[in-house]
Parts: sequence; C-alpha cells; structure tokens
Amino acid sequence: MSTERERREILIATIADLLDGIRHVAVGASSPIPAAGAMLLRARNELCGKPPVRISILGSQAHNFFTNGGVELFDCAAQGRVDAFFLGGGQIDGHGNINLVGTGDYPTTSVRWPGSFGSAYLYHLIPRVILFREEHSPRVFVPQVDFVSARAITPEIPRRGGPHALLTNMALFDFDREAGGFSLRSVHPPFTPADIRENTGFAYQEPDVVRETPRPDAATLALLRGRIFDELAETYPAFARTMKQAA
Amino acid sequence: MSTERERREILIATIADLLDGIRHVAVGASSPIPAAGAMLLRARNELCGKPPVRISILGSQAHNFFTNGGVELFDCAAQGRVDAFFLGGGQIDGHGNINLVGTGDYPTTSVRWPGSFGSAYLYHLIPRVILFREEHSPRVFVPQVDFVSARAITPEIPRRGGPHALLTNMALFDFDREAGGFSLRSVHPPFTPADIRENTGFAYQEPDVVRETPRPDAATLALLRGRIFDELAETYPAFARTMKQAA
Amino acid sequence: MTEIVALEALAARVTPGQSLAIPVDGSGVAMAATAALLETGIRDLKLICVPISGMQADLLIGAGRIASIETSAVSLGEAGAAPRFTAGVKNGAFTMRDSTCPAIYAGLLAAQKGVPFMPIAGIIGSDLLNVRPDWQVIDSPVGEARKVVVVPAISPDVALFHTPEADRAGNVRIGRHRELADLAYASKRTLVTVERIVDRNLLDSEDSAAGVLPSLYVDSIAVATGGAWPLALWDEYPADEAEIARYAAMARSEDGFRAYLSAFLTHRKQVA
Amino acid sequence: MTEIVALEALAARVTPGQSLAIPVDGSGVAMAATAALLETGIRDLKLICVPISGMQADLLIGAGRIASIETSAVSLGEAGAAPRFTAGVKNGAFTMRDSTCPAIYAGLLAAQKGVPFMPIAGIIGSDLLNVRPDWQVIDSPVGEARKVVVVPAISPDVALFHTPEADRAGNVRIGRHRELADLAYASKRTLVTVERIVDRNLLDSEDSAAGVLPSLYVDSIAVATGGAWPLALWDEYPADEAEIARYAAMARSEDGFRAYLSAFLTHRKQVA
Repeated sequence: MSTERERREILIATIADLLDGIRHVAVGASSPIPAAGAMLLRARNELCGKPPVRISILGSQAHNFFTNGGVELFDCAAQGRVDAFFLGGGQIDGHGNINLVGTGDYPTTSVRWPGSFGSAYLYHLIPRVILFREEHSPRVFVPQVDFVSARAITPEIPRRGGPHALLTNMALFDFDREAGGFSLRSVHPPFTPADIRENTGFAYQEPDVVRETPRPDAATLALLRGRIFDELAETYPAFARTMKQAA
Repeated sequence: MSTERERREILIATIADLLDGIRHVAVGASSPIPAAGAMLLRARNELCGKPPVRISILGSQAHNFFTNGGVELFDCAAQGRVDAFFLGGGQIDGHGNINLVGTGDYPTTSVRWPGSFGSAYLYHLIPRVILFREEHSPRVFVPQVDFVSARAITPEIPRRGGPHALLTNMALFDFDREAGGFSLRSVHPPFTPADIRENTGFAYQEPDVVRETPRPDAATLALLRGRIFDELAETYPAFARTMKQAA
Repeated sequence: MTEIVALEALAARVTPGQSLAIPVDGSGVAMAATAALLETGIRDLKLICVPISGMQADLLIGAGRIASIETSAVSLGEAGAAPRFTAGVKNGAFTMRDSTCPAIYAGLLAAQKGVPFMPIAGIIGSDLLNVRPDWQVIDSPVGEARKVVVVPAISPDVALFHTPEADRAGNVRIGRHRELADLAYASKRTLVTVERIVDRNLLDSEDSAAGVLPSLYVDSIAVATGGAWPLALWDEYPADEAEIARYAAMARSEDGFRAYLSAFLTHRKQVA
Repeated sequence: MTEIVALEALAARVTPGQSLAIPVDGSGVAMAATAALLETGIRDLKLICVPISGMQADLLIGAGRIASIETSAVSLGEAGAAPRFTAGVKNGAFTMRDSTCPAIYAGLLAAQKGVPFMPIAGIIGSDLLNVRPDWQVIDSPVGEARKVVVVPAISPDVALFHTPEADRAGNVRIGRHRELADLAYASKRTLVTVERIVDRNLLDSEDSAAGVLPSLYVDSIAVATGGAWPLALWDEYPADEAEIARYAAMARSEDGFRAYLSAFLTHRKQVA
C-alpha cells in the first residue's frame, strides 16, 4: 500500500515538474493524479512567489473558471489561453499518435473504447500536452496505432500544440517534435531501462546513461501529504482519502 | 397637433394590421411607431384570444427576451424565430433595395448616413420585413439606390426573408416578390394617388381604383390612446407623452 | 409559446426516426424523460451526444431504440466503459458517427447561425477525417491562408435536457451550463424537464436573467423531481455512483441489461 | 493575472497603431477611459465598432486619432448623425470599412474559435461585398449545397469597455451583455473600467457566475465612477440625452468640436 502511494507520489511530483512555467493548465474529468500535480505546482509557485497558476478541472465546480458552457475550454485553447493539458490513449504509438477509439477494423472494432473526446482538436492547440498513461505495456505502446484519434505532428500545417512528454508507471519520455519520436528521460525506481525496453512496443531514443526519476524531496512530500491532498479532496474525495490513509 | 397625432395613429394601426398572424416581431432602437403597432397587435390578439405576440425591442430592458448578447437577434433570425422586422433607408428604390450608407461615389459619399446596420443580413432572413420611412419624397424613393446596403431579391439563392410592404406618411405599398416591385395598396387621407405619383421617384403598380387607408376604428383608438401609449411610455416616454397630450 | 405538460406528454413529442440531441452527464441529463421516452416505444432515433454521453445513451442503445449515434465518446466515467455501446459497436447494431467534442459544438453552432457549415481548428491528421466523409479540409477562402477543417451543420429535430427550474412563462434556468442553450438554439424543438416550476419571472432581474434560456427556445416543459437520477444535477444533487456502478455491472450481459431496464422503468413509474 | 490599476495606467496600455474594439452604446462604453486615452496622445488607431458606435467613435475621429474604422454604423441615435464621422468620411480622413452588424460578430467569433474565417447567412446582393474585397461568396464545401458569404477573422489588439463591477480576482460582471465576452474572447488584450470593485468573488454562486466574464480574459481593470457618461450603463444610469444633444450640436463645426473636446477632457479630470 505504501508502495502504491509512493508510485503515485512520484507521478504527481513529476507532473508538477513537467508543468513548470505554465500559467493555465486544464485537467480532464477523472484525473486525480494530473490534478494533484497541477495543484502541487500551484502551491509551490505560491510559496516561492512565482507567477500564479490557474487550474481548470472539467466537471469541477470549485475549479471552474468558465462561464460559457462546454465549448469554452475548446475556444480557450484555440485562443492560446491554455498552456498544458493531459491526454491518454488505449494505444499510443512511437510517433506520438493516440488512439481512443479501438483496435481492429473500424467501425466494428474488436476492442472499442469510448471515443476520441476532444483529443483530435486539443492536440493541435495546446503547447504542452502531457501524455499520461499508467499502464506501461506493449499492448498500449505500439509501433502504429490502429486508429489515429489525434495526430502528434502534421508538418503540412503550422500548429502550436502537441505532445511534450509521456509519463507512465515506469518511466518518463520526452517527445522530440523535430524527430517525431520519444526519448527516454528517466526511469522510476525500482524499474530499469531493460524493463522499459521490454514493455514498450515502439522504438525510442535511449541515452547511454539513463537517470532515475527523482523521488519527491521532503518538502514536496510534506506539501503533498498535507495541503495538496486536502485541496484534492474537494474534487476527488475517494482518491484523496486513500492517499491520506496510506500515509 | 391633432392632425399629427392622427397621422401617427393611422401608421400605428396600419402596422398592427401588417403584422397580423406573426408570433415574434423585433423592433429596432428609436422606433416608437413600429413598437406601438406591435403593441397594438399584441393587445388586440390578447383581447380576442388569438395567439400571443412576442415583441423584442432592441435596447429595451422590459422588452428584451435575449440573454446571449448583441448577436442573439441575428442568430434568432437565422433560426427562423423572428417573423417580422422594420427597416428604413436614406434611399429605397423600386426594386425594394435599400441604402443606409450614402449618396454619390463610395467611399467619399456626398451625403453619408450612419451605415448598413444589420440590414444586409436581416433582409434575407426575416419573412415579413416592413419598410417604414415617414418622409415620402422623390429624394428617398429613387429609381435605383446609389449603394445597395441590402438587396430585396436574389433569385440566384433561396431565401425566406425580404420586403413585405412599404409604409410612408402618404401611402401603403405591397411588395410583389415575383414581380420584384411595389404596388400601391392605399393612400392615407388627405392624400390622393396623384400626390403619390408626384412624390415617388420609382415606378410602381397602381390599381384602377385606389383605396383610402382606413382610419383606426373607435375601439382601436381607445386601446391605442389608453393601454398602448401607457405600455409605450416605458421605452419611449417622450413619444408617449406627446401622443397622450395631443389626445 | 411554451407548454407545460406531464412527463408522458413531453416524451410523446419525440417521434420515431427523429434526431435527438442530449447533453453530457452532469450538465442536466433528462433521465426520467428517457424512461418515459422508452415507454412510448420510440425507435430509430438518431442520437446526437453533445458532446459525449453515458448511461442515457447506453440505455437507449441497449433497448434497441437508436438507428445511429453521433458522439465524441460514450462512457460511464468512473464506472468504466458503457457496455451496451461497446457491444453495439462491435455488432454493428447502429450507424456509428465518431466525432470530437468541439466538432459537435461547431455543427450545432452552424445551425444556430443558419449557415450550412462551420470551420474548426485542429483535427487535421486524425483518422476521424477518413471515417467522416461529410467533413472536409479546405484552404481558407479569406483571411489567413491555411488549411482548415469544415464540418456540416447539425440541426437536431429535438433537444432534450433537465435543469433545476423554469418559470411559468417557460424561461429555463441554465446557469453557467450554456451548452444547454447551444443545444436549444440549434434544435427545431426543445423539451425540458425541471425539478420545479417557480412563480417568479426568471428574466426579471439582470442577475438571474444572465443564466436563463428564454422561453422563445423552449417548446415543452414537464416537472420531473430527481429527473437526472442516477446522474448528477449541478449543485442540486450528486451522481448516485453506486447505482451507476450497479448498472455498469448488470449491463455487461444482455440479460442483465434487460433486468436493469425493467427495474429502472418500474422505479421511474413509482417515483412519478 | 488581472492587474487593477489607475485609469491613466489602463489607458496607457493602448499603443499607437493598435486595433481597438469597442461596444455599442448602452452595452458598456468606456467613455472615461476614452478621455484618458485621448490624453495619452494616442494615434493611428484601427477602430472596430462592435457592431456600431456613437459618440465614442465620433470623439476619437474628431480628435484625429484613428487611421481606419470598421463598423456597421456610427450614429448618435436620438441625437442624430455623428458629425465628425460624417465629415471624416467625406474628407477621406480615415479608411472606411463598412460592415453589417452580424458580420462584425462573425469575424470576432472566428477569432474566438481560432479559425481564419467564418461563414455568415444573408448579405448576398449587398454592395458591401463590392467594397469589402476581404469578404467572399463561396459554395458551401460540405452540408447543404448553397452559396454563403465568408468573412475573415477579426482579432483586435485591444478590447475596451465599461461595466458596473469587478471582483478583486479580476472577474467582471457582464450580466446579459454577452457581446462584451465576445469582444474579450476575440481580443489579444482586454481593458475594463468599472463603477466599483466588490469584495465578494463573483464566480462563487452559480447565479452570479452566469453573468461573469472570468478574469482569464481580463488584463487590466481601472475604477471609473460614472465611466460611461454621458452614455447609459444598463440599469445603473440612463444616457444624459441633453449632453449628447449638446455634443451633436457643437460637433457640427470643427471649432465647436474642439471646444467640446477640451471641456470634456477637463470635466473628466475634475471627476477623477
């Protein structure tokens, strides 16, 4: 249980680092770990006197700065007023493309997922899209997605948006928009680069020496286990309770 | 003074008749006579148990059913939810085209009027546009407008909107969309068909016997001078006061 | 003008073969009206989810009432996948029209504006463009020279949703949930269920008027207390997560779904 | 985040050559800020009236501060024609971009949506299409086959308006005047003057939130009591018709306009 908590804490702290420098991050519904990461950054910036961070959480009342209905997030992104967002995928390929629709032949796919949501649009418009998928397996990380819900790179048209990093239960990858692929940045303890190679179905760049993803320091953990999980409880009570209990 | 009031009362009653059968009429700002006509129809329908009439008056708080800002009237018209509207014009020609921009060579026109407002759009979309221009002179009613702010007929594209009638201080014309021109329906007393011919710069159909525009009957006058001018006072206090004082 | 009718009469306004637009969970989903609609024997609905749906779509799908669905996703959220949707897609039980959230809003906006199509940012490179031949990529005819996706107008026959209150004139309080207004503007007919009818005129004060959908856009209203249950309604009541999880579990099988549906309809009649 | 500054500082955020979007009379015209802006020595403004203007545009025109104007009309309403506008058009004192109200909204909407253009109903047959070569008539690329006008996006550098109140976080109450939100969404920077700053958070209750422009879209706020005078501000105060009529009369001549302008600026400084 404590391991599960530590796993989540590394993810949350990593997300806070990935978001550093942004002014406005939007978080989808049912995304407690991204939301906690965003809240950690907000608290940290506030404590260091750095610029404030605005967090929009879809479906939340308290973290809702929108007054123009469901379309406002999308308009806001088109206006360049959203700096970061999170996307997942039933499949994610080595080109950064994501599949939220299903596997096999469309439309009577053998596995069907809910659908593309806003991905096809937001991937073009939000500069720092963090791909967040906890399950790290060859089933998820494939050479080529069966259906491109959202494409990572479209050289034929200018765009400000696209993937920034890929964070999983095992590792953190950077995305290189020029090269159009991922490179391994760090591996979460206790995993090794070999574990990553074994569980990743697509090719990626691997540095000679692979760093370990840093564990959150004591100050970060104190902030996380206190204020952040309290703040999180408003939107994700069950998740916050579990994290608190594990402490 | 009483003559001026009678002139206006005929216009108001004529407008109520022209609006008969509509469900929603929009009235521009600074249009007390069209507004009074719409209110007369509304009161009459209510008294006879006929379907209710909705009146939107631009710039009024009490007659504002819109909650989506300045664009809502235009959207509403595009959706087919506005049945009638009023337009004027610095020039109106025999084809029903109106000019709200100016005379002479554009852009440095010799006479410049405020501009086209929403006319270019609404003329296409509102089925029963009533052209209302009190001044009846060859200067206003020209063979061909110098600038077409809004065109009455566009055979190349389907449209639901366009001119229904032209009402002036002297006469009422019907507009025939097939023929693309006006025909004289009635002349307000004390004018004669010859007066109309003399003061109209465009060609129009004239029946062998030209009717006189009916004066409002006693019941209509009572309604007008009582309830309608009271209702009108909220939006057009000065106009309503003048009409009441003249009574 | 807006009619205020019984829930059954409201449901009867929807006829077979019509396109029906419904909002996202939490925005104000008319679940009680959906039960009443199922009771009418409705069929061949062309469902339009604005921009996604959950249990409401899954119930209509499982009961075999839809001919097609246009949506950006169907999901039960925390409770996982929507079982009847997933099964139906695999069986080809209905025509699937996959979309992406802002494209649904763009289609509705085109209808709101009375134009045949709407341009939309992004999307280029997505396989959605392959499976939606009604979408195109064009060179912008004016303004900045660039490629842009265009989608056709979406003009639903009927919009159906649930909100806390309406007044007697038919004005409906939608608060910040302006997606409900987007639905109504674009639709030929709008049916609304409410928790309650209030006596005051919602357009009377500037503050309350800002959160109102005017009666001009509302055809029929019916009272349905707890009308979004088991889904959430704003700050009125939260989702009944246990009930949704129970649905998710039962609806995994066809038989389980039938049993749930039957109990759901019975429950609705008892509440009414 | 939103800054709360003095009126002079707010006016100084507008720089020469920028495009400046302003709302229609009665919606919330920032007249006090316009006086402050005139004092900065601003010039070469590209004025965008959403969708028309009155005395505000006429003052800026008369003072020789605009390079171009895009508008559907300039008029003093009951007080008649806008004298400096009328004179300026005849002299070719600025570039005139005649429009029609919904086309201005459509251009702003394109900017709000991040697309290069917007289709719009109607207009076909109008001479506006001849004098606006940046507008085109195209065959709809998808959906219903028909001709439709397309207009380019309008992305103002600055939006400037006045409303009754803002909170300390920079949320601005706009009530039903959603055209003010349309302005802010489309503009790169939004400057707002208010009658007062309130201590409560305007987003806190669902009812008041519905009529709020979130601080996300608001760059600078300044307090300007009576900031719309002599124009009306919603239900806060009516227009000062006598003052507007006085302006209309004086501004008929160049000298009269100069005298009015000088007194107007002096009056504003005394109020502040």
